[in-house]
Amino acid sequence: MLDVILFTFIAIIKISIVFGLLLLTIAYLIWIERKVMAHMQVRLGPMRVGWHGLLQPLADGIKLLFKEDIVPYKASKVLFIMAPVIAIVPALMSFAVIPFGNKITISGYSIDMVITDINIGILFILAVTSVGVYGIILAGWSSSNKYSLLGGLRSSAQMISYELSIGLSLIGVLMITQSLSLVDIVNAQSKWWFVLFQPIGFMVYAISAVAEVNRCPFDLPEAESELVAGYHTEYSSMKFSLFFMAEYANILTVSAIAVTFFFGGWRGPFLPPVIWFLIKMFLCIFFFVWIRSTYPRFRYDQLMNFGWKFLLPVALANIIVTGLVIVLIG
Amino acid sequence: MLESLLFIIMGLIVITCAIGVVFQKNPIYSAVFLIQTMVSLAVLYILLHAQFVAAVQVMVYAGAVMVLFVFVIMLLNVQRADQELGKDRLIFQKVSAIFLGLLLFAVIGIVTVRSVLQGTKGEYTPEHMNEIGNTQLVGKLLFTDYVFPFEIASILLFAAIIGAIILAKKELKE
Amino acid sequence: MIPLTWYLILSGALFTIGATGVLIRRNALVILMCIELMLNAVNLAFVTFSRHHDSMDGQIFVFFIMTVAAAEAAVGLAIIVAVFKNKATVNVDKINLMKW
Amino acid sequence: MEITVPPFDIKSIAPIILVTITGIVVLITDVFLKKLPKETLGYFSFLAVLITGVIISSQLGTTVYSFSNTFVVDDFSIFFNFIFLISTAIVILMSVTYLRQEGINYGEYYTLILFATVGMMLMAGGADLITIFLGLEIMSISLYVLAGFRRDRLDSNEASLKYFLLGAFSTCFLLYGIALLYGATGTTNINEIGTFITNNHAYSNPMIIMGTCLLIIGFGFKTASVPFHKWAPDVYQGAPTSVTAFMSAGPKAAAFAVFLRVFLVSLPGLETKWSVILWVMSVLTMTVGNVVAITQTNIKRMLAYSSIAHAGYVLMAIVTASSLGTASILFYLLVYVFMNLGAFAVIMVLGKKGKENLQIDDYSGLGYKHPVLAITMSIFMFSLAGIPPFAGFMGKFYIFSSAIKSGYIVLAIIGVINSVISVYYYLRVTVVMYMKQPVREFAPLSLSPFIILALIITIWGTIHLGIFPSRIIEFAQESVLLP
Repeated sequence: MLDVILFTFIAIIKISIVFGLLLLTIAYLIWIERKVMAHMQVRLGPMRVGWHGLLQPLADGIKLLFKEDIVPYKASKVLFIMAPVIAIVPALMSFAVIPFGNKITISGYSIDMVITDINIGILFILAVTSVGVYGIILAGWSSSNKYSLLGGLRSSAQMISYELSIGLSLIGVLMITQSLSLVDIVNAQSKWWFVLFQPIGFMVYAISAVAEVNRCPFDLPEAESELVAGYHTEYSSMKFSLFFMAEYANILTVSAIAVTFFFGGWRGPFLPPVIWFLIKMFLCIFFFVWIRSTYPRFRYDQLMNFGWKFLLPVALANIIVTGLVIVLIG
Repeated sequence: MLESLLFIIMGLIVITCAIGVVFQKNPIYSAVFLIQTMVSLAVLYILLHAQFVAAVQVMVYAGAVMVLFVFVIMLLNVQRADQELGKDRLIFQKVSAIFLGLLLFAVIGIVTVRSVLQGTKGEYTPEHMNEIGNTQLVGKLLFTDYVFPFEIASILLFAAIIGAIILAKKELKE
Repeated sequence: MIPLTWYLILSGALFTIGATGVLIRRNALVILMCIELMLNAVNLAFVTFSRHHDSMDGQIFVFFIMTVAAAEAAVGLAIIVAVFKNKATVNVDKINLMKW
Repeated sequence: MEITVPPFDIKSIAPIILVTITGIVVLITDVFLKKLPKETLGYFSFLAVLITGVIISSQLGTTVYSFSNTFVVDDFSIFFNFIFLISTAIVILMSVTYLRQEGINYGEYYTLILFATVGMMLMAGGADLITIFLGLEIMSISLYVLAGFRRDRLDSNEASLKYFLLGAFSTCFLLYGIALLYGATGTTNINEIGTFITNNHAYSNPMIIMGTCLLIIGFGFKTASVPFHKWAPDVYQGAPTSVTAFMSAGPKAAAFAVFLRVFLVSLPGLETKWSVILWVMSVLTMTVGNVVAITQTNIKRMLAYSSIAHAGYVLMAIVTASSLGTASILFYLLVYVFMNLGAFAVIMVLGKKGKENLQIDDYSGLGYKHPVLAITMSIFMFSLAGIPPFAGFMGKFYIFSSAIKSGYIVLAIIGVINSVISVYYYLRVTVVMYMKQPVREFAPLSLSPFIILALIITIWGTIHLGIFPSRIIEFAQESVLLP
């Protein structure tokens, strides 16, 4: 009985710590992005609120919270309100299976640094994130605004197309580890990072991950010049910020997966595992921001052609080659 | 205990949402209800120790098939003009259909309750399955005992792709 | 542990609701959704039986049913789109060039 | 976890592989060689089907279970494979001109026809309900698309939509039936289901009975048996004529192949139960098909009802559940392929772009203008009506005699009465052709070497099987499934 209570207690603690940190990180991600982009463009970025604008996310959050919450007259209310929730919940949920560090032992009780280690780990993430599409597509539809609708359609088409490449690019790693559990995958990288064995897989993953989270240069769903703000044109106040948070939570998720699958997860010398994990993850996020401030936007047909006619075949070829090599080496 | 509670909650959600699919006027609401039904079913699959099926259920049904539905509903943008017409004529049909449905349910219910589930017990008990891993088992079977159906399924998908393209493509050139 | 019969009854109810929906709805898209509902009921029955027999065959069958459901949905939606292009309706009562 | 890869018995599935690859090659050639006339694709598919026939005949006399008992090659499946390949070959010959004339000359047509054939072959050779189900779906999905192949025509769209919605609906029932059988027996292998039921005396297990009923619904739909026939007339009328011809021959035979295999191998113990249901269905199917066919004015619709009626005769032979009955079904389905495809070939010869001449009255005076064609049509109509010396008569004769031998006298009498009713509407076509004055010009006919070859083959089949049936009957009797 005591075990059960302890287990539940620890689970709740783990969930609240991860959840709290996640929200905090998301808030500061925006700050980081603004700062990094500013410096890349030889600007300063937010400077006024706090030291180097460190309190800027807080100020933004308070501002959004107190803004007027507008629901368009012609919108279908229920879906309009539900959409942001559908967008953010899956984005946060996928962190449940990502390992942040090795086992630690506190007073004789060992705790995994992962909320739950299930044997279908990566399938869980793929399944959960695939539901996130509905947030966007329903937001686009329920606003009864043509820009929103177009944005929603575009983004869902894009996300479905690139989801295939994401899934296929990870299969190479799964073939090597023969396990879907993320903990096992990290453990399998104690010697070599899988990015060395799976360079093509990583490239495909990196490109499709950028597309999957609708980031520049694949940010067509919210292309300002064509679609105002895409699916969240009609959203304001907290609902808008939920979409914003969902987007950044997704960036965190794909970065965490990249780290877990290709860069050895929390493994690294000298520093504590969690720190290593965070360092690797922030390097990935830096990469995202870097791309955003460097590349122009794709055209829509180019985007689709690239996804279906280039990335998908490459990902498939990667699987075949990986399989052949595994068979040959035995 | 927890399991029973989860089953009851999910079962109620499944039934409610399924009824919602049938009785919602707007197809998009039907679609949303259907998605909810499918996700709740995935939870039931986990209760039944079928983790792989649960994940695929969410990924394929909720994540791919239903997106396609929502997509088409939006593309066609079926409006009020297409509301179901001829209410008077349909009343009889609706009543009889619901009656038939209840009859079917009664028959299925009686059959399931009256049947003694027998049959040979296989080797894959939940304990054994957890040892190997549900996904690994599915994979193993797909490439050994069921390799032939697995390969045929690719023909099926290929035929479906060709068919969908040929029917929905904009212009076909001679 | 819940008796497996409950799952079967749930599956039967789901199947019945789907079948009723096919009969009373006139929107081709909703009919297709009701058919998906029925397929889901079948899947639930298969997984339940697979659990009962401690065999994997049922789960494998579910895997194939999902494949078929996806293929059917793709073809069915393509057909509906083709009909809509010509007739601008998805109401099966209005698609009545030939008598049913 | 140990994984031992099972042996790949390529030889047993060689015909399926060949047809599949041909379908893919046709598709790819169509994309990359745009200048190639589409007729070449049809010719190529025809050739591949012939080669497949040769490969299949080399498999004769063997019974091989392969791929962990999911697939079987035995004489039963080989006989059905011949039926499918013959019908596919004839349909390909018929389609070549028709497609160009209707402006739907795409290479995908041949691919889908070939894939549908693959599906049928899988149905006939499936030894596991999974294989049978997948084969059924491959066939059905190809047919849904083929029915809607004239995308710009509303009637074709409509046929496709109706076929699809009702087909998918019936598939759900079939699947639920399979699920219940699996639940009751714990296996999806049809042999093991049969063994389980016999060993455990599970004849009155409600789950098995319910499963059987649901299977009957599912298969009844695919064979267009009353009361699950409502889709057939609309789909036959709306689909392109070549596709209608195809649907009435191969897929129907395939559905009966599955019907026979599942009911005779898996569920022979429940014969007393299902034969009653099938008895009623058989009578209803024959009667409704024949009576409604009388009132039809559209020849495609009339042939649709006639094909429903013919399904009734076949069901009669299933009811007997005897080896003689099975042999008569095999023979009858082969005969039906020849005479029905022949009738459709004549219809297609008379059709032109935009004016397909599908009303029966359009045929008035054909006997004076084109006597050869009129005689051809008459042969097929006589054969369908079951008038000697044509093959249709022999087919019906064997079915009725098997029913009588098994003691189903009433059923046989109802069958004969129905047969007499059917003479009326078949002969009406002949009467219109010879007794009425021509109301229009027939020329030009849509003739081509391909369709003439198709006509010759079908006439030969109809006459040859009517006069010299003994060899094929023997072959059919060797191919029956029963132990």
